[in-house]
Amino acid sequence: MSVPLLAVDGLCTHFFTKAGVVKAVDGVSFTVARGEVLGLVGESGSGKSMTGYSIMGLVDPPGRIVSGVVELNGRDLSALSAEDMRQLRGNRIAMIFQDPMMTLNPVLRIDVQMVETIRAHQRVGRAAALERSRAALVQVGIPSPDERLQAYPHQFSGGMRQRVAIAIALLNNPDLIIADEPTTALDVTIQGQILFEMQKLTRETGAAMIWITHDLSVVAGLADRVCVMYAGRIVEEGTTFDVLTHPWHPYTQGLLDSVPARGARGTRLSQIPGMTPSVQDLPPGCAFRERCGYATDECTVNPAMRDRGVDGRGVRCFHPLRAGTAA
Amino acid sequence: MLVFIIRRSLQSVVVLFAMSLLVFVGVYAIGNPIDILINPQADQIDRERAIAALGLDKPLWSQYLTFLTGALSGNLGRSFVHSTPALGLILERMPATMELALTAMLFAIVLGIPLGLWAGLKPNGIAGRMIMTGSILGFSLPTFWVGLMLIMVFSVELGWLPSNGRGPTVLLFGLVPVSFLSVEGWRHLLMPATNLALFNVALLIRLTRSGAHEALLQDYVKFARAKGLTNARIIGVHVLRNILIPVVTVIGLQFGALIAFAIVTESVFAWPGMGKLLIDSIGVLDRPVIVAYLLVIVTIFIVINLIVDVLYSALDPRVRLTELKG
Amino acid sequence: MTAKVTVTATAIRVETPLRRIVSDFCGNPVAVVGLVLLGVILLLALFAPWLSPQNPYDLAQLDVMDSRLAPGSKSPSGGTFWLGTDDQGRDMLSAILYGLRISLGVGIAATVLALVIGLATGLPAAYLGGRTETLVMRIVDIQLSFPAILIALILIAVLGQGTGKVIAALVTVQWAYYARTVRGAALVERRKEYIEAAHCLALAPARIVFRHLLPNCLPPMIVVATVQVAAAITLEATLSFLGLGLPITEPSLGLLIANGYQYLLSGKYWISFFPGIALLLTIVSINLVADQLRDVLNPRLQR
Amino acid sequence: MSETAPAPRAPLVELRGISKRFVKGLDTAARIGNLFGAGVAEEVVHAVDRVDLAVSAGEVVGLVGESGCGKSTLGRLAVGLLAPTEGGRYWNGAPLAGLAPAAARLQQLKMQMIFQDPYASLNPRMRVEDIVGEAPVVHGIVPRAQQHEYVREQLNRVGLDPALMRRFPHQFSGGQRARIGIARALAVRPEFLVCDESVAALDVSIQAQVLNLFIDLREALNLTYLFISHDLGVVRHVSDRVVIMYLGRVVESGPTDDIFAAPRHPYTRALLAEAGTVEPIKRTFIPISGEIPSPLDPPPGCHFHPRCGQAMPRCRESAPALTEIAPGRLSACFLDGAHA
Repeated sequence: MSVPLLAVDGLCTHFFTKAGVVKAVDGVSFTVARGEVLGLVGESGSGKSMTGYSIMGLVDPPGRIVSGVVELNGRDLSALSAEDMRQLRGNRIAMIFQDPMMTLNPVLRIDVQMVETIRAHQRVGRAAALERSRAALVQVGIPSPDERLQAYPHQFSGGMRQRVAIAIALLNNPDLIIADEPTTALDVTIQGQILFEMQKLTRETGAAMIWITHDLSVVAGLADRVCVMYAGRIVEEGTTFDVLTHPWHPYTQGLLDSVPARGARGTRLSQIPGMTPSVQDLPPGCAFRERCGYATDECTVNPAMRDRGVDGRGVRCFHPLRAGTAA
Repeated sequence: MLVFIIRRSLQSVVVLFAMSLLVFVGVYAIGNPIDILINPQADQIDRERAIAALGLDKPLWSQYLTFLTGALSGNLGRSFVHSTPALGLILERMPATMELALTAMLFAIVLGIPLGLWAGLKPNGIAGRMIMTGSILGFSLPTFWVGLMLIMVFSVELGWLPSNGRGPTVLLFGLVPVSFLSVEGWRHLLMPATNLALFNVALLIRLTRSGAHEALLQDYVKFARAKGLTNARIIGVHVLRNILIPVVTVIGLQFGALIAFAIVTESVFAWPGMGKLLIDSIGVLDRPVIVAYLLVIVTIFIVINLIVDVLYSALDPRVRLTELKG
Repeated sequence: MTAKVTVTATAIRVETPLRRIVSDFCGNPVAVVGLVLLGVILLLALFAPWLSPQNPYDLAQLDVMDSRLAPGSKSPSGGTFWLGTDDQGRDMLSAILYGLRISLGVGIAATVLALVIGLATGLPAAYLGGRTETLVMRIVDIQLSFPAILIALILIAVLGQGTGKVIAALVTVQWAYYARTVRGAALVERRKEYIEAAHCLALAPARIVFRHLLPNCLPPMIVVATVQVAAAITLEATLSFLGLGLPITEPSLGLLIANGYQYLLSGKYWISFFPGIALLLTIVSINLVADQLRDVLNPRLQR
Repeated sequence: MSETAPAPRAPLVELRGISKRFVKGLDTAARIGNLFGAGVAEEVVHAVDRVDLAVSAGEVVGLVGESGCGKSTLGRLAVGLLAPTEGGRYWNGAPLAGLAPAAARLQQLKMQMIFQDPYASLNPRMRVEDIVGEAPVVHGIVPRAQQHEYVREQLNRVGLDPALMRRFPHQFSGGQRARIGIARALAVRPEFLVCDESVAALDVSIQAQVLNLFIDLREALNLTYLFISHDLGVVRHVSDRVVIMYLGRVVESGPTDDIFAAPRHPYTRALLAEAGTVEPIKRTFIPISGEIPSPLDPPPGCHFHPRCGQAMPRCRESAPALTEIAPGRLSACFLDGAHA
């Protein structure tokens, strides 16, 4: 197998606060192939967004990448200088954020915010950059792009602003786009439009994508592969089909059962008991064991990722729900 | 835009009217206007004549109308002490105050914004912490006392700078006397301007710092970093453009405050401006001058507020659009 | 009942908002220094009559022969004038302690009055809205567009001098800050769902305002009040320095400084210098406390 | 107009022809500006536009729509937090307008609301004991001396450890706060609950717990719900009947299973098409076109016509009325037979 586009190995991003060390990302490993859509799924505080920031090199103090390797095209990003890393950001890897109302600078016109993105990485004239920007707006389906280039962000609706952000991400033809819940703040019908555009764009440009979300239904329709995160660790990974139809980890199973589905209207959902743990003072061992029906004494030791073989399927559990044992 | 201008003008008219009413009530109604408006040294016949001439035997509302028409035509009475029109006296002193206030504002901008930006970008560095502690000190130092201490050190002990007056002035454009065009003038200007600027340096440091601090936490800065922009561009364009809005607004409003606070500095350094004149006039109960000062300064404030509003809407596209439409 | 997802207590200590504020406040050593300093200054002012070597206003204790002595001079009666004496032979240390008492008294009295008036106008304005709000806020806006010193000077010029009049002037200058702050806070809080919930529970309006709205509007008010005490003290000192503040019989720090002005040029610095230092320490300590309170009480940093 | 098939008794809660308009008037400057031809108009938002809604005792009605459709405003009208611009509210068939203050207060307690934001919906300066116990004591439901015991029962019922009642809201997680909010509403013994996006802010696993709590409480206390949500999966799971809103108007309503099996209105169909499932079918997203128009300036006629693939000229001219197309099913579309 050739070198994957992105390889993350043993990534640990910790926050050093007054109250103690918060292990936001705690030993995360995965790979993304060229043109692949990877869904990174988890609930709030699971470290999924911080994984994205870590890859981008955008972790702010008191946070720090403590250990681990991030390789893009076989090139170790941690060895890069700050300037080389800046050259990479917005160029080879682009990122889109959750809240479209906040990601564009309110006092700068759209053309300024687009042109500067191109000129930060390429030696091109203003006119050429403007032409490229215009094309990107057309690409993401924004009507009357010439007029829109002259506008300020507040003149756009939420969905339109997210399209502009996507257009900006596409400007330098990145190899990888990290999308951090870009449709969560949007209405269902607008979310559908954005998903449609993203699907089309990745297909057209061949860019790979990491789609970070808490919403399993988005991943179900969009991603090729899924990584499920819990308390800073990946607990299960595999193809979307495998993970969603035959989950191995009890947490994934619980998550799937928590989603109201067809039928059984008005009856109780099967739920995961207890609360999402705080990653601040996590006890050693499997972070899920206090909410898990299968937990044994063995689980006080942190399980390693197992079975990372066929189709990259793996689970971090001593009692995986293999075929037959699933409830 | 039309509605915007109408709204501002209406507000200005209301403020002017309210202030004129306040000044009138204060000077004419509460005190005894005869004592206030007529020179105490005048004899009985002069008094009678003056009462009739000023219409003080008429009902209050008619007195107010007389006062208002007088004010509108620029007639604010004559100074008892100087025996010249009060308004002329004020206008004569205005350049000195304006020069002082403008120089102080310049000092404040040149020092305050860079220091504040530094403290905002590196809040946990030693320099950042020192700037912030220093700004609390600048905030806390009583202006008049700092003035005294400056005189004590630089005039009395070291003998470097003169302690009072404006020094020789040069006519700017052939009509406005200013100090800043000569070295001797600068020696006179330096201490009062520093003194007056102190508070505003601290204010601008704090404002710029909190603005920069705030902006750095915003998603648009994170997005700008994700786009791979250089730090220089992120700070110089994305952050600065956003904090410029409150900073420009405050600079405008503070300019008015500087003119008012010049009263104190002018008193300490015997700077011959409007403020010194006001204090002297209060001391000798030269009421027409007080009234003239108040109305002049209210007008200055209204003009400043108007300029600030226009600047604000020019800087913030969100305001610009809604205001222009609405 | 079937829904039994009982969550057990993990920590026993109940963290009250107050306790949290206290512990957050202590996180900054500079602020703690400010707080301690402020405490010492308050105690000094409170117990001035018992701490001062001399009653500076008992003419029997003064001797013109002692006038304008440098710091550290011996007094003929055996004591030492640690901070020197003024032109009437008054011990500066005693004068400063008494002056502190007057300055702080005036500043705090004005702040409390202004706070009450500001609350009484701003809170109803926010809660009732409509014309009441428009009227109150117009007055506030107009007043705040003019610098405090100007308004105070006009009032003093019109009203004349005297302690009561100075306090009245300070209150007039400051109430608008409180009115604006409380209204701003109340407008934000009023839209929150817990106020809607209180309406839903058919609680009486007075109860909603005083039990639910007011306590949540207080933190910014506390910050503003702290800053404004310092501002009031400075303003009073400035007015007194200009000869338009307190009467000679109530010598605040500002008056003491003004008193030494004429001797400054002849090198007798201490008459103005030490009262100024006392004033500066008072204001710096208050501002240090206010600065940390602003961070600690900032709702955006809470949750 | 009645929404359900001929019912033997009046619905528990009924809103008839209810509207809510928010008007941002013109100030003096704008009025003078208009004299000079500035052409500034009043801003009027028809948040809710002549809606009829009936909820029978024991029923769970789901109210679905996207942001700005007025579902939250309708919920607040139903529970009495907002006064309607026109139209009336009825309780067991009796009008709620014009009740004497004391009666109005008692009536208010019968309808409560569960809010969306687990942070903003609890007073941060009150202890849980007071948050839950204040209203019952004030209204004399329990004597003050028994507040502690009463709050203990309430907390037990929503699955919270009563040992935590001396704590403040910031010491709880989002899910626990949601439970406190539910306990607060239930403490005044309501019959009708409006749940406004009550689980939207919660994580999926916690959301399931709270939904289960709602289901359990409904059975145990014989509650009636108006369940407002943008999440079709959630609404489908808990509701007996679904009402779909678009820009202030109801476009379709009917029994949950029928609506999900065979949506009639083009908007409903589009909405259902976008609703996610966790079934791992790699699908192609087919969006409906266009943006949601601003409620400040809604399109004429049927509000949905600019985005509707089947729009006809008449859709631009007049708004189709909500008509019964099958027993218990209503739709507001010219495509449906009743209009043809």
